[in-house]
Amino acid sequence: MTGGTVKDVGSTTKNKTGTWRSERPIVDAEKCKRCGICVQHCPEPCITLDPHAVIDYDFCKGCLICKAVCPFDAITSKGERLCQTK
Amino acid sequence: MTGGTVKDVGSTTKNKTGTWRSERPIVDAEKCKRCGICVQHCPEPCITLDPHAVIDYDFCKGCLICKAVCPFDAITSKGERLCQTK
Amino acid sequence: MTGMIQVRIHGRGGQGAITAAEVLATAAFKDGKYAQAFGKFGPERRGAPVESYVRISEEPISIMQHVYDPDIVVVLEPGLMDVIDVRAGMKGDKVILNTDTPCEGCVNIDANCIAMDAIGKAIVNTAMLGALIKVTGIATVDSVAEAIMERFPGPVGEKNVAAMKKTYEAVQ
Amino acid sequence: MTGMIQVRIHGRGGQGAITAAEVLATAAFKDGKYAQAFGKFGPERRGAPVESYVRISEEPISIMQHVYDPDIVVVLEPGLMDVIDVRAGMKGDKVILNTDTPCEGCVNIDANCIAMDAIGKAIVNTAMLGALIKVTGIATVDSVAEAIMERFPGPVGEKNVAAMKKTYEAVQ
Amino acid sequence: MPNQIIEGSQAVAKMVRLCKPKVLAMYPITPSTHIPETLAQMKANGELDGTIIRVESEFSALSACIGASSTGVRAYTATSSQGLALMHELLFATAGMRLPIVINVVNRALSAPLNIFNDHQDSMSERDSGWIQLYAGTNQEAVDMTVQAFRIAEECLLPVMVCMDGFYLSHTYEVVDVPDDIKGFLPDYQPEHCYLDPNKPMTIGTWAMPEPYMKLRKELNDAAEKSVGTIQKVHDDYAKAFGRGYGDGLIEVTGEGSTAIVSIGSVCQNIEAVAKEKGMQLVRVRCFRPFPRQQLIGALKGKKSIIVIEKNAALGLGGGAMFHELRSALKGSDAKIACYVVGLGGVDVTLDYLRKVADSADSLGDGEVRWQNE
Amino acid sequence: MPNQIIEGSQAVAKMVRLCKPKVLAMYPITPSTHIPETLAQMKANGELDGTIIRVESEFSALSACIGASSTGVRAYTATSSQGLALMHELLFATAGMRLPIVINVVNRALSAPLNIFNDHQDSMSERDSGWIQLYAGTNQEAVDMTVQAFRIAEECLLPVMVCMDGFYLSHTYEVVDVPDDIKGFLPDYQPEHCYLDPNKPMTIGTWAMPEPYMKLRKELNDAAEKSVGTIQKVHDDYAKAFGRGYGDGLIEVTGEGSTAIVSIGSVCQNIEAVAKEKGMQLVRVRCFRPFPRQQLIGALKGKKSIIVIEKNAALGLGGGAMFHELRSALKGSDAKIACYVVGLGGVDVTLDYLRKVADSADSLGDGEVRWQNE
Amino acid sequence: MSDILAPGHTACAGCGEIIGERVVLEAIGKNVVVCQATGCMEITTTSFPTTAWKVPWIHVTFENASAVASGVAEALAQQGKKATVVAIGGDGGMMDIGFQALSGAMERGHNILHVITDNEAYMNTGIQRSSGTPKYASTTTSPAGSVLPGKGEWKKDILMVCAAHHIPYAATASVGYLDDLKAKVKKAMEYEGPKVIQVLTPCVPGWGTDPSKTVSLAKSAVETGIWPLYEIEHGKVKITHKTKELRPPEEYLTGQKRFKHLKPEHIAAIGEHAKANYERLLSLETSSLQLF
Amino acid sequence: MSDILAPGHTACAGCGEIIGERVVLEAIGKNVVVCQATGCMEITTTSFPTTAWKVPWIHVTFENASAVASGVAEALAQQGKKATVVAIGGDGGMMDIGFQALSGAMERGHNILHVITDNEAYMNTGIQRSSGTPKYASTTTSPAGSVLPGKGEWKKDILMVCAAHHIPYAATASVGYLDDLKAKVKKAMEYEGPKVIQVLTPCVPGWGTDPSKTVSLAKSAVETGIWPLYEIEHGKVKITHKTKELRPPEEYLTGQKRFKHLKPEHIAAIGEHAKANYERLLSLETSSLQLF
Ligand SMILES: Cc1ncc(C[n+]2csc(CCOP(=O)(O)OP(=O)(O)O)c2C)c(N)n1
Ligand SMILES: Cc1ncc(C[n+]2csc(CCOP(=O)(O)OP(=O)(O)O)c2C)c(N)n1
Ligand code: SF4
Ligand code: SF4
Ligand code: SF4
Ligand code: SF4
Ligand code: SF4
Ligand code: SF4
Ligand SMILES: [Mg+2]
Ligand SMILES: [Mg+2]
Repeated sequence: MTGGTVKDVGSTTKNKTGTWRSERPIVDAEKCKRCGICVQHCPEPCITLDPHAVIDYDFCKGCLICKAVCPFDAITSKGERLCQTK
Repeated sequence: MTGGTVKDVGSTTKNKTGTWRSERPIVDAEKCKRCGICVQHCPEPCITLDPHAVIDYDFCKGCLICKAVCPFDAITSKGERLCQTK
Repeated sequence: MTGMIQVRIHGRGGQGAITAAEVLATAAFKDGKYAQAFGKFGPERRGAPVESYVRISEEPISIMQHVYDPDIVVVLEPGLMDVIDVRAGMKGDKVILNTDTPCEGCVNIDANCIAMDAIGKAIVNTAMLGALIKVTGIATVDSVAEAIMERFPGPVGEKNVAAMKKTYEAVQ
Repeated sequence: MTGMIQVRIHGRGGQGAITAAEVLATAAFKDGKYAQAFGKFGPERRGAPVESYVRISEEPISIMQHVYDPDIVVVLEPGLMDVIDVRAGMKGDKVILNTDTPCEGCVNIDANCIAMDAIGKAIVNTAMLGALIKVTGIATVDSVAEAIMERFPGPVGEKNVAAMKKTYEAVQ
Repeated sequence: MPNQIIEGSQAVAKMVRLCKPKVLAMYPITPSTHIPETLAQMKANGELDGTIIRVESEFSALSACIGASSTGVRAYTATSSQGLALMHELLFATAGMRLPIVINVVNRALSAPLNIFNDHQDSMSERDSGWIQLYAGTNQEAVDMTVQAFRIAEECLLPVMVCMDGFYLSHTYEVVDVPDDIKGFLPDYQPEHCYLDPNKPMTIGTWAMPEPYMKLRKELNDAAEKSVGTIQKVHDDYAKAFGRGYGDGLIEVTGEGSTAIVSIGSVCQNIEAVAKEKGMQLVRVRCFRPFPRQQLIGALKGKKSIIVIEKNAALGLGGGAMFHELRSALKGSDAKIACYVVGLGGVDVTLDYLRKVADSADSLGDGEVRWQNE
Repeated sequence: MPNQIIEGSQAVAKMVRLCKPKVLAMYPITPSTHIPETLAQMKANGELDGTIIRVESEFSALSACIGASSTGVRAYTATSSQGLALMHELLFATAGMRLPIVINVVNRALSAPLNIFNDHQDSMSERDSGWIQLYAGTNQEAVDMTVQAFRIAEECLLPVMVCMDGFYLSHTYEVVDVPDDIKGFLPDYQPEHCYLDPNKPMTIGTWAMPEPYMKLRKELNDAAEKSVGTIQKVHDDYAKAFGRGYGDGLIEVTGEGSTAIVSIGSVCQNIEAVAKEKGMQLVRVRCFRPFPRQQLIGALKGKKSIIVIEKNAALGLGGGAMFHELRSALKGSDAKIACYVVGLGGVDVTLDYLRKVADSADSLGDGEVRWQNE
Repeated sequence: MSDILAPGHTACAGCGEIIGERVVLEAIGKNVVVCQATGCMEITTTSFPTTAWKVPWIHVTFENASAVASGVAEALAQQGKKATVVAIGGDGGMMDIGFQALSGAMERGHNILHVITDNEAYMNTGIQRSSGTPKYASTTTSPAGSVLPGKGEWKKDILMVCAAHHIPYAATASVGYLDDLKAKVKKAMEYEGPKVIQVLTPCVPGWGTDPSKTVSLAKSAVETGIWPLYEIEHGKVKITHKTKELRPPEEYLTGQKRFKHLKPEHIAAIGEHAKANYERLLSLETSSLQLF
Repeated sequence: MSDILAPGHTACAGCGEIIGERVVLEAIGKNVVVCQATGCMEITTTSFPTTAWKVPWIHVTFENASAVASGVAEALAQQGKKATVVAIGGDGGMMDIGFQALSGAMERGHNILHVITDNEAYMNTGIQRSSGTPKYASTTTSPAGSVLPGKGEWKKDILMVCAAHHIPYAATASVGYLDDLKAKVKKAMEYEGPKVIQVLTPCVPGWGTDPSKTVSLAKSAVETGIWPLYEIEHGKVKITHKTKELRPPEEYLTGQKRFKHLKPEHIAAIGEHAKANYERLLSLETSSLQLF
């Protein structure tokens, strides 16, 4: 750790940024063609193709880029907290 | 003088760089066509057109650029100190 | 209310927790009090948990430290309850929470819905001030409304004021 | 010769006054002495008057200042006599001058001519060392020759050595 | 009650506008950024006269100020930390050229590791540069100091840093009085030694051989030492005009006691409260350069124990820079002088912690240094 | 008799070659330039292993060294004055990152006005940066220090500046011993904390929140203070191996007397001669950072009068930086401690002048500061 | 999961820059050393004692990524280690304060891939104007106000400036076209010497946009001609994404808070400028002239 | 006597740089403010308490002439004073250490004439390699030796780099062609905004030449195509001094000590490079394409 060096690479996984999320993307396994486009574009990145797109909600911040880029409309979303009056 | 500012502009004329000279350029007043080319090129600058090219030996360092650029071969030179055996 | 009141606001980057603190401080100032508002600044990006603080007092305030022992806590989003110990160090016991699923021991208010109605977006920072002042009386509705209008002149401010007032009324 | 000898060399930027000082110091070192050579450094351009210094001693030298009180002064160009007080601070009285028009009180030597003959250019810095050691005995011809060859290996060095030796012989 | 509630940075920016600098160079760095941002917004709204130059680095920020100041106008910039560090070479040049430039330094720790929070390492490590260094204790003082700085700078022909604590002051929204009008207090700048103007040519920024160099350095040194009087006079004038003063303008002494705490910056707010509780005296250093040696000797005469609390570390020397300078000033004294290095990189220096510091007074040895995180 | 007669810069360059830095970054500035020039000529002749990077500024020079050092190799540069000043921000970063880079600082005055001659303002004003600072008294010592510096740096994980006086040392051609072989003394650098390598990925140069920041600063501070021992040990090892030592490695005391002169750098050669004449003691500071407080206290115990002679001015503080640090260290002592600021911008500090300084000892008051050109 | 970057970093939801940086590094692979300038990418990934990076990575200051990379590249070469050395920074770090370091490294010819992740402002410090900020964009230091309509100058043409250093390869890219970006990175890696890639990376708070729009905006910038995709190989221009008809600038500008204040004349000026620029590039391409 | 510069300065006999600087300033006239970078021109003209300059003149440091000029230009404008503001420095001061200041000033668009007096090395400090040093030239930090033939890189193409900033005017010039130089200065002054002129100014000790040869060398550099005279107006190239047949490079290289060590293959390489460069410029001119 001398001088602020970090050898524990990839250790930000301790930080569960899924708590930041207010919108939740949801993959429709049926529709997913495993093209990987959402994987490439996810800023975190927290999507794996396993076997179809699987989102790690521990980290997903809910930006919904995946939903926007999916060419097969395989991703939908819903608010993490819905407003009951709506 | 505060902060090293100098208001006495052009005051390097106190420094007689003519003492640096080992070759002396000599203008042939007859040949000089007053074209001003030497004046423009003199690094000091220490040539005036008055009426023909006049060199201020107080400052001339003897580079002989004037001699080299004069289109009319109006400038010659000789060593400030000639070697007597030559 | 005597002495100095300390408020801590929990929110997420981008939700306007600091703005809310400043608006509240402005309102208190308008009420003739000394006030101080600031954030627990950090390199936080939108979405990350953030805190802001307000101190209000009849006397000039000369303390320069984070608020470790708030009298009142405001939480702009229920999700934070799981992530942050919002009661940490609390002297008082008033946690004012924006939520649709009431939480034990909190003053629960569904500010999202109110904001959606009044502003058209779930921006609750100013709205929550209505609940706060209703519960604590640390500033008046008028001064908060004025402070909001100063910060957001025009229609945006008006909508925020409306939301704030609604929250004020909605809270018990 | 006992104690420390101090030499000051006057020249112009580009004439090699510092090189001469270093060559002399090297020669003294070869003779088994301690020596120090340095210039009065400045932002001087070619043609501007410059000075260099040499100290030679049987003992280690630990002085760090310009030479203010030289035992010997060497002047690489007669024009400097008009511009500079070459005798300033002198303890000794030996001014060794490169000149074609002898100057009272100096050891006069026309090193230009010697250099023109030997080197083909009027570069007199090493040549003048011949006169210097002849007059003062502070280094031997052989060690100066060796020092010159080390600095300028090959034909250039040989020509300089030749000039130095000629000056050595020419001076009374 | 002061006339407004406002963020510290914005209050300072308002004062800067009143000072009418003709050129403002700006480069963003946390936590100073809100000052240029506020000024930029004023400019966009047609409320600021001066020209803003949005430079590509802090080196160019100060360079542009130097250029502008050399034409004989008021020039200003604000920065923090890495930005100030990048100006290092130019800080010495500015003072050497005797240009009355004013910088708001919003203090922040220096890298590495990178950290954006408050301590004083950035400006403390420029203490040799010939700049006058004023440190604000409150946002009110930051505002007041900023206008004072222009007058001091122009009367002394020395550049001035107005240091204010990052976040603690810059980002705190609080009750502050910003004057409406400072015209009577801050006259127009009448340049005498530097005014680049084709009608009166002069050469600025020469080089010098050893003797003239050392002569100019001596003049600079003398100007720096003499500025003590000007700083006090300007402070007093301001106090008279606006009804706000801070001690004698160089140091501010509050409370009584045989133990004195010497400190600097906004942490003095907390220290004052604790010192009161504990029956100690607080000596707040407002002007760190020139170092108010006489004033400190006077104020600390007869103390049994002195605790210096500072937010910088003189690495390899031990303790903070002020600690040693104070010890040097008080060499003759019998007081026990110890040092606490606190708040580096923004560690909060809380009332609770300061109480412990105060309570430790008796256990401290002369020359002892403790760190807050020890 | 030493083994060669050679210019100081060239002697140092020869030693640098022996130390086998893998990357050498170079930017010219008088009077340091002869060092990189000599190394460049070695490279052109196939006599130097390392890669020379001819950067476009000193900022990039140190940046390149940092990059290289972070891959786990030895990295080196040389600079002076404005060049060192331009590195200021990076000096702090280098120390914070704990990179064992070595710089030869060939000391020169700082602008303005511009001046190319020797004083110590450039490196003295970097005394907070966390670098170890060694100051050579002679060219022989500059050579010896340069190799010691690499070992110290690598054992302490701290960067080291080897300071040598511009012109006085760098441009003096004199008798010096340069070892042929230092292999036994300087082992290969075995990086433990920094080695950018795709096979062992790590992240270097992070940022830190307040608590971790202050923790890393404390570690750095402790490393700087602990380096005292390493510096002495390395010095002693070298003395054993090569037969040349300098006092205890931190300070060197010569002569006897109730008056001591404390100074630093090559001017100590002249001071030593004068001190001998006058029956005074010379305490030469060889290591200025870490500050050898204990050693100085020990050496100066019982002195009646101490004169600090230094080539830097702490503007607005009065006197030089070392003067105040020494006074702080000797706070308890009865000795009268005064300061002479000398040689700024290359003013020659002659034997004659130093005799006057010595003769003034009795007339000096405690805390008094005089300038050579007063 | 990515071999390069772990989640848990603190970039904003929807950050375009971290997409760009990761994709560049994924295209390179693990045999890399990354030299990062200060900026969002540093602050959001390396809070001591954690790091999101899985490849060797160094940050020193804001102004020296390319200079640090110079040292890294030569030190690796000295050790006989072969790895791609990347200098990477934002528009501020590479086009402004670190531009001299970049220019110097290009001039010296080190074998480095220099990457500009261009989000068109200093985002880490809260959206200030950089030389990469587009004309008329409102930032906190070039705000729109009652007398000024945002930034006053056109964006610095950094790609041409870099290409004019006679480097073998320079290209623009966009996180809206990741295949194009990856292909360019691969191409760049084939060249010895300095290479430059400038990637448009939208920023959610900086541009004032919805997080989900990041990628579509990066596409729209290209389609409107405001961000043409092209490369300059050994001095010759080639447009890598041709557009028959440029889309109207509104398509890109509308919905971005930084452009909210624009009047029609500003939008028209932006459109004309983009068109002229695109046509200039087209004509350079058509000429097949070697510019540098 | 010159209105601009007094004699008594300490530049070397035959210094080309001081010719260039004076002629530029004479072409501008007395209504000027000069912002100078550290270098020979500063050191030889302003030893306190004297100055050779007769026009307002400021020097601050080595790296900031153009940034200082930015402040001067805006401050004069604020005061309603109209004068030509010149930022001037050597190849080191403008192309290396002060290049970012220059780039920044160009980007911001200040009305400044930036002049590079290019003697192709750091002369003030004793002839060290700069980015302006020609390939194969021997300098003290890129010396010729038994394994290296002088500098390893081609000269930085600073003019194109500057022109790529989309400035209205950029030109090369030479003290061998003073009329061309003066005409370019006058032309530059007609444009608002940033202008750049790069003047070749031979250096007696730096190049190792006879003082009297300064001007003829500056001509020969042009005639051999090694220093083409051209300008870039609003992005279009024009060669201002055309040469039917380029003279062989030896004519220029021989007699310069810095090139003394060159082998025939080096000379050939220099010749080819010059030719290719000249032809590239010719083709750019012929195309009349707007490059930037
Ligand atoms: C010398 C210096 N000046 C200023 C800063 C403050 N600073 C850090 S990052 C940054 C902006 C980064 O902008 P950019 O390079 O565009 O990257 P982004 O944050 O947009 O990704 C600034 C101004 C600094 N760290 N160092
Ligand atoms: C920061 C900094 N680094 C280095 C120097 C030393 N220095 C002064 S002038 C100079 C070279 C100038 O070269 P150039 O700009 O080409 O001008 P020239 O002397 O050739 O006219 C150098 C390296 C300095 N003054 N400041
Ligand atoms: S983009 Fe859509 S189809 Fe492709 S992998 Fe993702 S979810 Fe599946
Ligand atoms: S919403 Fe955003 S963060 Fe979550 S999986 Fe989709 S792209 Fe990734
Ligand atoms: S010789 Fe040189 S200095 Fe003398 S007049 Fe001729 S050009 Fe001028
Ligand atoms: S160049 Fe020749 S002809 Fe022309 S003015 Fe000079 S001396 Fe006369
Ligand atoms: S501010 Fe912009 S660039 Fe920075 S993390 Fe957020 S989205 Fe990314
Ligand atoms: S070194 Fe060269 S540029 Fe400098 S004064 Fe001499 S000739 Fe001119
Ligand atoms: Mg950016
Ligand atoms: Mg040059």
